[in-house]
Amino acid sequence: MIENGFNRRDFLKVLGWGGAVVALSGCGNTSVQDGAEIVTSYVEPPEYALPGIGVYFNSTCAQCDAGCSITGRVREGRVLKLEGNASSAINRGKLCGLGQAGVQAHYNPDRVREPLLRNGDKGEAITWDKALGLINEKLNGVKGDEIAFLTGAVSGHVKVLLKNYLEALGSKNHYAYDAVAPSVVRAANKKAYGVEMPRLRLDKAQVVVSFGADFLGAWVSPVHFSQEYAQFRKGSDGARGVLVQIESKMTLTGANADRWIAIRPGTEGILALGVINALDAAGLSLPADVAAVSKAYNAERVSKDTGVSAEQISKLATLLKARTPSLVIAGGAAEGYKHGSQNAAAIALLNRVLGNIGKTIEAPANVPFPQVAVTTGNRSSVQALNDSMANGKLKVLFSYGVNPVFTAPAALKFQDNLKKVSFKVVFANYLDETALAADLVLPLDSALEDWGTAVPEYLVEAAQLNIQQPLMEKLHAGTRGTGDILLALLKQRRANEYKDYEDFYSYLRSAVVKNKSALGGAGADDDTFWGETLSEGLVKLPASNGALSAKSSAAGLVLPAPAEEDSAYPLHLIPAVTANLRDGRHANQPWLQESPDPLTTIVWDSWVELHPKTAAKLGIVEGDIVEVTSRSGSVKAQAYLFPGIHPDAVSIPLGNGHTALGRWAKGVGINAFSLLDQVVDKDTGELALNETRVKIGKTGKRVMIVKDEGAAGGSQAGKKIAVSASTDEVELSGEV
Amino acid sequence: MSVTNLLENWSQFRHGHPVDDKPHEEYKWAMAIDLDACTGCNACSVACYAENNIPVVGKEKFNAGQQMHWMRIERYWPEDGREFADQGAQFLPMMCQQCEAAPCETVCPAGATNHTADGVNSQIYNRCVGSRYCSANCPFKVRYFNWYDYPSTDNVWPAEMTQQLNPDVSVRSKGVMEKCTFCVQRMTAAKNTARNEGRLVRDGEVQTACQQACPTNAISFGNLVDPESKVAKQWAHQQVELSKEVQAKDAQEGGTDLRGYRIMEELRLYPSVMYLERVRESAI
Amino acid sequence: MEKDISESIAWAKINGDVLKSLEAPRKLYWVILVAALTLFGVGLGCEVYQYQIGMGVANLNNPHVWGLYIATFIFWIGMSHSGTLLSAILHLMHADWRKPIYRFAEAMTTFSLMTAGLFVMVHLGRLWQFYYSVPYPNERGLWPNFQSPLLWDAMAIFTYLSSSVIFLFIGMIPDLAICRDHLHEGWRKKLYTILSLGWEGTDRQWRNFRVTYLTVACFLIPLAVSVHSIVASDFAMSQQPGWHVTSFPPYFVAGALYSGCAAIITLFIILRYVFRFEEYMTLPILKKVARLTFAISMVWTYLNAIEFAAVWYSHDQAAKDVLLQKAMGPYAPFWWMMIFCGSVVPLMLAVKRFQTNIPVLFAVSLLLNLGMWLERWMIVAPTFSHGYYPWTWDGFQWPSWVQWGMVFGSFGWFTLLFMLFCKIFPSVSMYEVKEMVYHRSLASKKNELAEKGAH
Amino acid sequence: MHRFLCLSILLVGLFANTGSHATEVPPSISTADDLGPKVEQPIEFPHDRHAGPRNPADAADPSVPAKGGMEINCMYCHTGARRSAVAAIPPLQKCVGCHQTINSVRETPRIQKLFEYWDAKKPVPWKKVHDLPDFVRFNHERHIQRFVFAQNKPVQEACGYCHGDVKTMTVARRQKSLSMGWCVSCHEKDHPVDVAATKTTHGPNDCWQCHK
Repeated sequence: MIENGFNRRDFLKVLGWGGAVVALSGCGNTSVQDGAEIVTSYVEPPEYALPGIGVYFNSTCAQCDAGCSITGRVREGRVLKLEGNASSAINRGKLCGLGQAGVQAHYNPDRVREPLLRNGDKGEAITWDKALGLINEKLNGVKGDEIAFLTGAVSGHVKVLLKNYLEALGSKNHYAYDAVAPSVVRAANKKAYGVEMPRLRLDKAQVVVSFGADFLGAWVSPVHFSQEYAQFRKGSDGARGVLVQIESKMTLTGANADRWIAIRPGTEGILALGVINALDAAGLSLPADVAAVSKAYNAERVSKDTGVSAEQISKLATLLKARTPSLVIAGGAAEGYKHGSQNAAAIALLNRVLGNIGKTIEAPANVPFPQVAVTTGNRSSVQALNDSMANGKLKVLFSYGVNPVFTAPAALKFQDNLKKVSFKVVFANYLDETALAADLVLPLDSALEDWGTAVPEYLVEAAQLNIQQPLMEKLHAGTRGTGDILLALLKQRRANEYKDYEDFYSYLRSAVVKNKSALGGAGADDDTFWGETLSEGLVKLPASNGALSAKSSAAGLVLPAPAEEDSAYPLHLIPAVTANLRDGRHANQPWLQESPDPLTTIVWDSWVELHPKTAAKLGIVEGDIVEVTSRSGSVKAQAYLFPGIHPDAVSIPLGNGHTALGRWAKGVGINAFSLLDQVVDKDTGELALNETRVKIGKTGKRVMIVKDEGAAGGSQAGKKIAVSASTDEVELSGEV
Repeated sequence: MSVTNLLENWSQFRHGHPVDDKPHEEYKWAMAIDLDACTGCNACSVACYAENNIPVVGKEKFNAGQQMHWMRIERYWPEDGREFADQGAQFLPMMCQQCEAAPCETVCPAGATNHTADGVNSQIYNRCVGSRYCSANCPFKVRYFNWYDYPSTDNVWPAEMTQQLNPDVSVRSKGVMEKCTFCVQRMTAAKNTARNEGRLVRDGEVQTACQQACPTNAISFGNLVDPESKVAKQWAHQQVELSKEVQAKDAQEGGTDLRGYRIMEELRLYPSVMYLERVRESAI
Repeated sequence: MEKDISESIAWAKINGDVLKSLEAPRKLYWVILVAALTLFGVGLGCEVYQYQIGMGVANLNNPHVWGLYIATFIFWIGMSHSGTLLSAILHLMHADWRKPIYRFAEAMTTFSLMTAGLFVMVHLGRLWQFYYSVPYPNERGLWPNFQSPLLWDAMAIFTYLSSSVIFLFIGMIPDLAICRDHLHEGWRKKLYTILSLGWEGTDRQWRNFRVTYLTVACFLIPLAVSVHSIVASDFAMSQQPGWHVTSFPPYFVAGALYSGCAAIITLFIILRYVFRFEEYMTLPILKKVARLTFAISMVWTYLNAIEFAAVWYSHDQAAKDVLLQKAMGPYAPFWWMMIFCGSVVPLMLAVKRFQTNIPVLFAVSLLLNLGMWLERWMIVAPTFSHGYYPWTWDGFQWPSWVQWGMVFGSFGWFTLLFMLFCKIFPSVSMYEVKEMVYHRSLASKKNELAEKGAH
Repeated sequence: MHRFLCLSILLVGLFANTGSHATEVPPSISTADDLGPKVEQPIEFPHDRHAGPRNPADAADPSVPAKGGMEINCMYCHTGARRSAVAAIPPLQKCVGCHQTINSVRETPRIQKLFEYWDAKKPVPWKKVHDLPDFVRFNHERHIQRFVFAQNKPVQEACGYCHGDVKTMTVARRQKSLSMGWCVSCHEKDHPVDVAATKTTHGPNDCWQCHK
């Protein structure tokens, strides 16, 4: 067991263990060698670390905000591979590809290794003392509201320190930004159920109807949902759950649906009301307020507006009526419009009508320590920040964990406005686009080197405090943990309060240990409790589940008619959030670039998805380089014909198109954020991701698309390779 | 291997047919992949890269068809000319099927690929001369050749990246063939522990990297000889037998209501991987 | 009847004419030699590059793991069959018109085998470990996989190569003695002295010589058949659609004889021109070779048709797909070209006028060889691009310049060896031509006598 | 003709005979000592002083150090051998642990060097002596469990199978060839499974056991 952090750091030392370390070039030398390699042994060995045997440490995955717990396999002091930590209810021992690639974020050769100060166009390496001193100096005489801190979603003790630091500076400007967050759905959920993110019990549902929520791919907590999805599919004794996905561009979840329904972009809410109408017709009694709204949405009208056949709608209604409980989820495809909130609200009504609230939609666990609970990111924050920068109100900006220069929609002109801030400090692992625009870059420890805690947004069963701890010693002497930096900055302001804490580790330890009785460690001595916490990798917080306040109401629901034809820009652009690249921060992890996109099997590039019908109309064939132009920008990329997209839409995946971020990201593909118009959801002010209209033109160039699928495309050529059967052909009960 | 060893254990090293020649005594590693659970998320494939020191070849070489993914996720579309893929796609994780009567084994001139007593198709990198005959004769084309010397290629494992390499797995240099090994390093480690304790490996004690990562538990892996193992139960329930080339499902006119099948059974390769059909709801 | 050879050539003239080919070469010879050397240099450069960087530079991939190397390998193995056909088979059949031309055909056998062997080597991913596939006693007690057709292949080729070298050498002994006796001092004299093994032309030596030559000839014929059958087994013993064909061995042997004959016509014409062998390599002989080639081409065409029919009427859908892919897919131009060159062009040889028309024959023979090379490529490549597994199908894998460089380099290497051989050893068998002239003059004398007697 | 027949029969016979001979009797594997080169170590560690016999029965025996050894069990220092694939070089702490209290040799140059490393908290850069190629998976644990624990062989004998007579060496030096043929020669033999030797079995014979 681990006694304390300092010794532990010692244990994490990397050993040279000759051939056992790196079996490079396994087929080179074929005979025994004497004295060619050096073996390094420990000076003082830890009890349990034996060369040649893997040791496992638990920590938390930092690749996305889902908060999966991980177990790192460490050998001779090097972390080799990440697995899921089975004791976490979120991922239950499983880990997605993105999480697996965490080691590549850690060992990435393009990490920033020392603090860099802008000197003209170059970054000049400076010492930490100088860097921190400089920040102190620049903050002198600056008013609190001239200082802003931009972060991603943030939780745990880093959040506490961050809050305290801003308080010490007298600033209230904390902007939490997440370019692809489900922020409209959160707001709609809050209205409908009283909570932003209720627990969605896929495992309990018989039918799941998802309006564009890619919960198996990139939405909220995909590993957890995948686990539940497996249970949902298995059902109890063969009663297999049915998944219906309604969206304009097929997501990974859509690809797994029993029925994938292509809908005209933006009409998701209309369809939801249409289904309610059909349920009414099928004999389900509706609450009066709902019936009042839904009666206008008869099958004929809905079918005309959405492009979904009346037969399909009635089939869906029949299914929903027959099999309960069901679960209806609103996701990215539904919320990304001017009327996104309305869409989401209409979809939430469906849950109410079907009586799912309380059955498959449950209240999430309360986090007993609100100061460590997550502050989720949204898109309106970056807009607000941009406004204040544009007005010249900001003098000092800190940025941590986000890359707004890359992800802010082109229409905001974020990069230009950023120049108006006189001193920009960026906490960075790599020199991304935002770090390159900074005046001072503070190099961070990787997630596998740093201490921290996190409370995930989507909680399962009980709330949990995830522990993030170093899995190995620092690769680079010049990097520092986020918490350590914040603590040092805080000490500049409130030296007295924090004088007891030598570093963030001691702060964290005392903060956790102080509350041990509330954390289930009553009676244990500090060291034991702390040791157990670290070895578990998480602390279950005492359970106190909140309640849902089902106040979903049809009143005030206004759904606009389907968007009119726009002759100049006839197509809807649907920027796709892919499981691997998300908002682009992972583009420099080669496993993710080389891992084919599940639906198109394209690697190392961006592409434009088009329905074959649309392509035929425009005379485009696969591999044509097309120019996609919106009112805000234009990009050129290869066209890919895709049977999973509405003919009125085109889709470009997000995440690629970096002009920085190191050798594996720079120059790969194009950046779809640079096309986005600044159109917002009316209720929440959130950027409407799918509201950008584009036109497509051929450039006359054609390339071979680099993808895994061969010349046969997705055809099995009549062979029995990937076989599927319909439910009436198979008997699932009794399966092992 | 020595001639005496080769002759005495011929039926172990080369199977013509799984049972007739020699039954597996202690272990027969096998897999079952439930396509209804598989979502095509690629976690298995990335886990495989991480576990097995698979080089990332980059765009140019990927374009040349020289990618090295031991486990690839294939994506098929319905082929009846419908306007939309309105029943989704069909994903299939494909890796070495560890055939009992493996066509690759018989043709290798150097004897670098053999059948182990555990019923797995071994690949001995250092014995490989690189004739690529095995790949030529593999119906699934799941063998991957080191067209370049990846350890010394730029940006494959630069600088600190080498520290991630798994010391239990060789890093392959140019000119050798490689493929899925069912994570032999994990099996060897588990067998070691078991032998020290004088027992056999228990079900669940050894997981392949893909199985361990799979978020939907679509992959199960274990010892087919042990009737209590999950994988053996799955095979038994689906009435898929290792040594048959026509399973109950296909033997019957119109099929049965079972889901288990192996790919290209008609070639009589007796693969060790059983797939379970993807299911689609007929009511919607 | 036309005369294969004039019966009035003096023996000394034969010696003189043939030995002249060993003297200081004409300019044309140098041109060919330098061209061959250049080509070989290019091929060598490509191999060095490929060896250093990896097989990837050849633009091979999964599933196209073999490419032109193996196709060209079969092509060269095929070429080697001509020598055996002319020396051994026709020898046993007492077709004595073969006598002026069999020597160079045999040399061709040897050199094309040596060329083919190179391709086995260059296609290996780890050339430096090639000995792992050779059975040799070692302390590890390891042996190659005797089940692998590739291993039989290596053995068959090696046996065939060594036997044909022996055959070539034995057949040359009396001629080497002539060379020895006609040359002045120098390294060549020493070489011939050693190689002629003290040949004096005694009765006993001639008797032993005849028996040995005959037995080696008998030994060689099954070898020749087996070597190409085994090369065919590389494919036929595999499980791939388009390869797993029972008729492959005879088909390969026929193809081999075919390309060999075509190559003989080509070299016949070149040698006749370069070394001025018009009196020995006469048009009537050329005509016979042309007719022989025509006959074999029809056999090949027939076997080809059988193969297609067998595939078509089998219920092997995968093999059928490959066949369709050949005829209609991206490889179609090459495949139809192969059919054209292999089955249509030889019809020209049926026309009497063309059978002695040297420019036409030269062009035809080149086309036939092109066709036969394409045939080998069309055996190897389409199966890779359209195998059992649709996911890995690809449209077309165009070989990189490295592959082409080595293919052309191999022609350079072959020509180089052949040209050197022609300068060092008599490329027309002097003693057998003498025999032939003698037999012809005897025959004509007999005829004369008979005619006289009749009167 | 019959002469030819005789000749060919003779030749074929000869070939077949040598062939079969070659397959049956592989070239002899050197099981005798195959001394590796001397390896310069940062500290010249005297294995004989640590592992050699305590009381030299015969002072004239050159294999026994004049002062006598300590008869320390190999696994006292190489602790990994019984529980890990690698035997492991002992950590510095282990050396110092004893040597702190052994004042008699405290001032010798070797021990001074040792303490220099210790004071600097730097590991000693030992050179690897028994360095198998990187594609070989050799597991100390299995061999020790098998021969020392299951079969009750003396430790030094069991280790000595591969490492030679280390107790007579100063700086360890490879004594066996450790080539594949050498490994296989032992794996092919039947060894008793336990002390009672009721059952014997040979080492694993499939390639994957040792090749990774």
